Amino acid sequence: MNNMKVAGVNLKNPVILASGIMGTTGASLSRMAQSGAGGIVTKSIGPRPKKGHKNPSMVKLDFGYLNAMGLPNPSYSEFSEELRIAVEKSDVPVIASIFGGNAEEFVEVAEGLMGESPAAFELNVSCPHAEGYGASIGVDSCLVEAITAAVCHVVDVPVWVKLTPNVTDIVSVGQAAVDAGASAIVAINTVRGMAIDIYSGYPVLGNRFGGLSGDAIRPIAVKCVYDLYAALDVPIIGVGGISKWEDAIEMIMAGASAVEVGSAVYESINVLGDIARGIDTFLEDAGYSSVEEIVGLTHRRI
Amino acid sequence: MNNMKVAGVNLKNPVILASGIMGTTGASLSRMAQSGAGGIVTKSIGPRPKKGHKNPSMVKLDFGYLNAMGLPNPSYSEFSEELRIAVEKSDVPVIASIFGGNAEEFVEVAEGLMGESPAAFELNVSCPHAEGYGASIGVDSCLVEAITAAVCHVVDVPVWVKLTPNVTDIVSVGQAAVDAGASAIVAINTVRGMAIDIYSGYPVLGNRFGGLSGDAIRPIAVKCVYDLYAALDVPIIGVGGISKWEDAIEMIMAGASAVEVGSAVYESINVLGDIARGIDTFLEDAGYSSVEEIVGLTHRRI
Amino acid sequence: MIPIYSKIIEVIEETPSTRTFLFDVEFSDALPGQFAMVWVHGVDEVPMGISYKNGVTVQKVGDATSRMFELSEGDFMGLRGPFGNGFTLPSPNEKILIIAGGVGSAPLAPLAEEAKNIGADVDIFLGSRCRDELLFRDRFNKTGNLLIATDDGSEGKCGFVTDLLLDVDLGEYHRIHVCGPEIMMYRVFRILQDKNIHENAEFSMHRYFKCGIGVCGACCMDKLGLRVCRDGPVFNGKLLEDSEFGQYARGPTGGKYKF
Amino acid sequence: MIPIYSKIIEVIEETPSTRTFLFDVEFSDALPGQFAMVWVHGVDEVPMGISYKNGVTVQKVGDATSRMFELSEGDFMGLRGPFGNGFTLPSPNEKILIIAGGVGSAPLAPLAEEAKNIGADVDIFLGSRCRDELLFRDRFNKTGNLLIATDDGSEGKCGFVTDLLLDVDLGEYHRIHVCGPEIMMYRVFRILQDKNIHENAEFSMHRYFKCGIGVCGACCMDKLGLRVCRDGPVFNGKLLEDSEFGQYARGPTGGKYKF
Ligand SMILES: Cc1cc2nc3c(=O)[nH]c(=O)nc-3n(C[C@H](O)[C@H](O)[C@H](O)COP(=O)(O)OP(=O)(O)OC[C@H]3O[C@@H](n4cnc5c(N)ncnc54)[C@H](O)[C@@H]3O)c2cc1C
Ligand SMILES: Cc1cc2nc3c(=O)[nH]c(=O)nc-3n(C[C@H](O)[C@H](O)[C@H](O)COP(=O)(O)OP(=O)(O)OC[C@H]3O[C@@H](n4cnc5c(N)ncnc54)[C@H](O)[C@@H]3O)c2cc1C
Ligand SMILES: Cc1cc2nc3c(=O)[nH]c(=O)nc-3n(C[C@H](O)[C@H](O)[C@H](O)COP(=O)(O)O)c2cc1C
Ligand SMILES: Cc1cc2nc3c(=O)[nH]c(=O)nc-3n(C[C@H](O)[C@H](O)[C@H](O)COP(=O)(O)O)c2cc1C
Ligand code: FES
Ligand code: FES
Repeated sequence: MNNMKVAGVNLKNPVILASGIMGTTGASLSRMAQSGAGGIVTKSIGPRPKKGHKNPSMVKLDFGYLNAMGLPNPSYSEFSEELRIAVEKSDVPVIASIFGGNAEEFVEVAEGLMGESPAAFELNVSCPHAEGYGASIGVDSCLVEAITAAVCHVVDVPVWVKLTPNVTDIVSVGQAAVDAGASAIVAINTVRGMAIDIYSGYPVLGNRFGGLSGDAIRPIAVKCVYDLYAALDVPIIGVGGISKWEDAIEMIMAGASAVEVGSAVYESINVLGDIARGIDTFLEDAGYSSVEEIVGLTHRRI
Repeated sequence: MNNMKVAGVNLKNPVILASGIMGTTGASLSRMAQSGAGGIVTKSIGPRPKKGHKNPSMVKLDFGYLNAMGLPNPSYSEFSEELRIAVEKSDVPVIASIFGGNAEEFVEVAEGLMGESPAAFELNVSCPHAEGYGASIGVDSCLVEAITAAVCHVVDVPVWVKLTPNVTDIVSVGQAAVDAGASAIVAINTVRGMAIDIYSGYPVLGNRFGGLSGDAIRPIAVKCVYDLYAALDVPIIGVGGISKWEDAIEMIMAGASAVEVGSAVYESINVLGDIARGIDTFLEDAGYSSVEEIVGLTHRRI
Repeated sequence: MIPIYSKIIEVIEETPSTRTFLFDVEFSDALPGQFAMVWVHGVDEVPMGISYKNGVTVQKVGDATSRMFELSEGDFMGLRGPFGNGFTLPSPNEKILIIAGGVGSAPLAPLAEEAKNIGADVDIFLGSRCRDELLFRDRFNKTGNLLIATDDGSEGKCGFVTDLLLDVDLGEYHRIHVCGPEIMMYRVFRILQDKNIHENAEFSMHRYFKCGIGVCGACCMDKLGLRVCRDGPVFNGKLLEDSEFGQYARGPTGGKYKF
Repeated sequence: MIPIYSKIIEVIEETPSTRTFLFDVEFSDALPGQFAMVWVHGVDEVPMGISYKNGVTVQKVGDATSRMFELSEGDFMGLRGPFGNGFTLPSPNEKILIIAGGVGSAPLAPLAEEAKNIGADVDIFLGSRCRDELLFRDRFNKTGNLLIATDDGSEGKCGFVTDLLLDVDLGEYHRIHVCGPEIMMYRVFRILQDKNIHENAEFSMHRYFKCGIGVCGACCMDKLGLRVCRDGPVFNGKLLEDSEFGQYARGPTGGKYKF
């Protein structure tokens, strides 16, 4: 697979490690890079150390996964060393995912990590289970616009904005981010969800509810990407329920220029490389010359 | 199982047939009643005949179903005969699901069907793939309030309002319906979704996108029901991904006073009766004396 | 199960109004009488009886079927199936009668072949508008005794296929399998019901299908609420007693129209 | 897989600080060294080595474990597992050494028993603070030659379990299996590394687990990014060369703390 440039980032292939997956340490990130990812996104990093929610923090269901990690992170000041190692030890671009409670905090974190030269920043305004962060912000176009603009103002690398599907109109939130200078929209973060152990009556997650990922959300993500592609002028990065190359192609045809893969790492640590190779084979077999050729293809099948 | 009264309706058991499933004819509805449902909801009926979308209109995925029927219906004037037959031939309550593009149309349909004595009306402000209807209305609390109030004003049976999960804040929409006089909130309708046939590049549904149902959406529905139960003072009817008695118990513990079952009819036409019997056995084995005892139980497990 | 992208490997002009499409995909476990949903990309998806393990035989009647008639070898359609319940297969040495009208031959030709393989004795009554429109005449000829009726008398008996019934002892047959226009099938049904042997007969019904998988209820028949797509399309005559059969059906809106 | 609601059928006070909880649910296919996630409803879910097919042995150290110590027969916890990779099992007639410190005996007692069943020759070095805290002394006694060390000298050698290593020819053992406090394990590692036989040894590591199923990365060790919950918890000494082992670990925030 040839290198490809998406939203200002030179990816080795279109399959990127999603935020929060094997993303806590420089070593784990570079391990994922070596295992075939085209790019890697760090765990979301915030302004202060955060322990996250009590366990159980992730459960596998038959048709997906539920998680509520609660944005555990050691803060940008301690994470910058991990980011440095990830950047040094990986031959693929490293994208720093960051979060905060407001524009100032986002700026503080971005500036704090800027020195380690991430290839881009991904703004997490979409985590569904961290009060005051993530989706609490991402449901409000004005906040998203202000935060995106503030971060774009202080960093000299592309800014990607990752959206939540738990809104009435994801396109308007995406538009706000683009208006404020986002180079790409990443969609989607997990979908708000909950499971209950009927024998004890307790919710299965320590945080009571969390975010649904995996197979279950792919049709939701595909539709979000489809709508965002139709409306926006920046590349869309598709995330949600991708575990096979077929899933990646589906997302790309819906409009994604590249994809991110999260929960499927459960199935195999090498899943990203496997997907990337599968995409190549599909393109070749079907006579397409590049990924770009099929980005948004479904919009042209009418 | 003893009869139970939920939101003004005397159910035979807490497992109700969801709208749009075997709900087109009086005969199919009464067949479902005989197969063990505790109550049955008709296909959503509107003011004028509607053919619905082109096929494929429903596909089974590995982890759920996608459908875009497009609210096909012969209009209330032709459907009233089917409703009459359903009411006559069923020994369980028949709830008439109705839709319209505005309050006037909802009222027209409700008045048109009132003569056949449905046990309640269920207002469909939540179908995700019918432009100008369903979720197009259900994302707007003001419209939901106005429509609910208008229907409550003209009918003398309970009015249930069925919500879409595709909103930023389902609780505020539910609150609007309750403020306007809804006797129960039904949650959820299908979740907006899409699948693509990567070999042809075409979306798999004739309508291009549709609504996700089945297993995939259960965690989403459980969370909606959990939040609605915590906030509202009317019974919640839980729908979404219920195919086994365990799923029904989960929904009830989240806060549902009764459940509706849709896509699982694919697996067996007798699934509703099977679920109802499973609930009974569970209650007995676990030493609970009634369904009521476990409604919202999870809220008390802290 | 999403439709399988299937390549047309051959198009056979069976009669002036019907064509068979053979695909690079097989429904290897399909039983005679089961159907497939055939997706014409960008147009519609419609039910078609499985006439060959890897093919369907189509009469041009509207949007989807017209578009199909524009497709040729190397083009693609989407296929899913097999769906529904097929005909009851005979035991060896049983004697069966197949009554096919028009494109109703599509699911019946595989039945005739399978019945012959099993070692049953097969009689076929085949009807159509005219000689050219006799579908699968050769396939039927190879599997049993073929009697023909045409509306215009261009071959066989002049008249309806039902007229052929008058000359035989229907009580001889272990089972009678019928597919064709509803009016024709209903005539057969009435004849058999009069003799009280409709329980020995199976009818392959057509109704408007939406989901095609037994969930939506669009195809349900009165008064039992039977789903043609899932409980059928093949029904024993007994189940059709006192039903809407031959009287009316429902279209896309769910509204009724009379036959 | 959501946690299985499991009834406590017996609570055994193993030592003043450790209790075994036996459940009505079995991890019948668990291998020695694998762990379970144990959910104390309303409190936390924590990793515990599987010390019996249907049990875990717990040292009281904080919130979840304290709450567990309030539970008794008839109470419930949630269990899921078995997770991770266990110890390499010996072949018959191989000679192995088990080095257990404190609650590190939990995963090693089943290994000793399994090894004995297989027909291997088992030596055990068991260490603890004091005589009363020697965990699974009887289980080990039944499976091989047991040597003991206590910090206070109340039984066996006075000192650390590592001191026992000085008196034996470690090259004799086909494999050495270690579990206990990290400082203790690291001392063993250094001794073996000095003799260049650390490749014959396996260490069962502890790190802070969040997901417990190999996705989140919380438990990863430098420099290879190995997941203790999925690639481990049992690691060959070779993999731990030039790692964070014995130096530092990460807590709930992902921030480092030193040993
Ligand atoms: C179980 C079953 C098996 C069938 N087998 C065959 C076969 O082997 N060969 C064959 O030529 N035809 C068969 N048909 C009929 C075939 O489905 C219709 O001819 C086809 O749907 C017409 O589609 P169209 O878009 O060309 O027509 P349209 O322009 O859409 O409509 C023309 C007429 O076709 C019928 N029709 C259209 N859509 C549907 C639908 N979704 N479901 C049912 N009927 C529909 C209606 O009667 C309609 O009035 C079968 C039907 C059923 C129910
Ligand atoms: C693979 C593995 C196997 C283990 N086997 C056993 C065993 O058999 N018996 C036994 O008594 N203990 C075992 N432990 C340690 C056990 O998990 C901790 O003692 C327990 O988590 C403490 O929980 P707490 O809520 O009581 O303590 P807390 O009050 O939460 O914290 C006290 C300390 O416990 C540890 N801890 C807390 N939560 C976790 C967590 N989620 N993951 C890892 N460590 C945590 C940390 O070191 C923390 O500083 C094992 C740990 C691992 C990783
Ligand atoms: C364990 C776990 C942790 C996650 N942490 C983060 C995070 O820190 N920041 C973020 O933006 N998304 C986070 N996500 C969301 C994923 O990046 C991704 O958007 C989501 O899981 C959907 O993709 P998937 O179906 O491929 O997992 C996390 C997901 C999981 C499963
Ligand atoms: C084929 C089909 C048709 C449906 N039609 C309607 C409808 O007319 N009105 C409505 O309110 N909901 C309709 N629904 C939504 C269901 O009533 C239900 O809310 C949804 O499918 C989730 O439940 P489930 O997972 O049990 O199917 C339909 C669902 C399906 C699958
Ligand atoms: S077409 Fe939907 S049930 Fe038959
Ligand atoms: S605890 Fe999540 S990867 Fe190990």
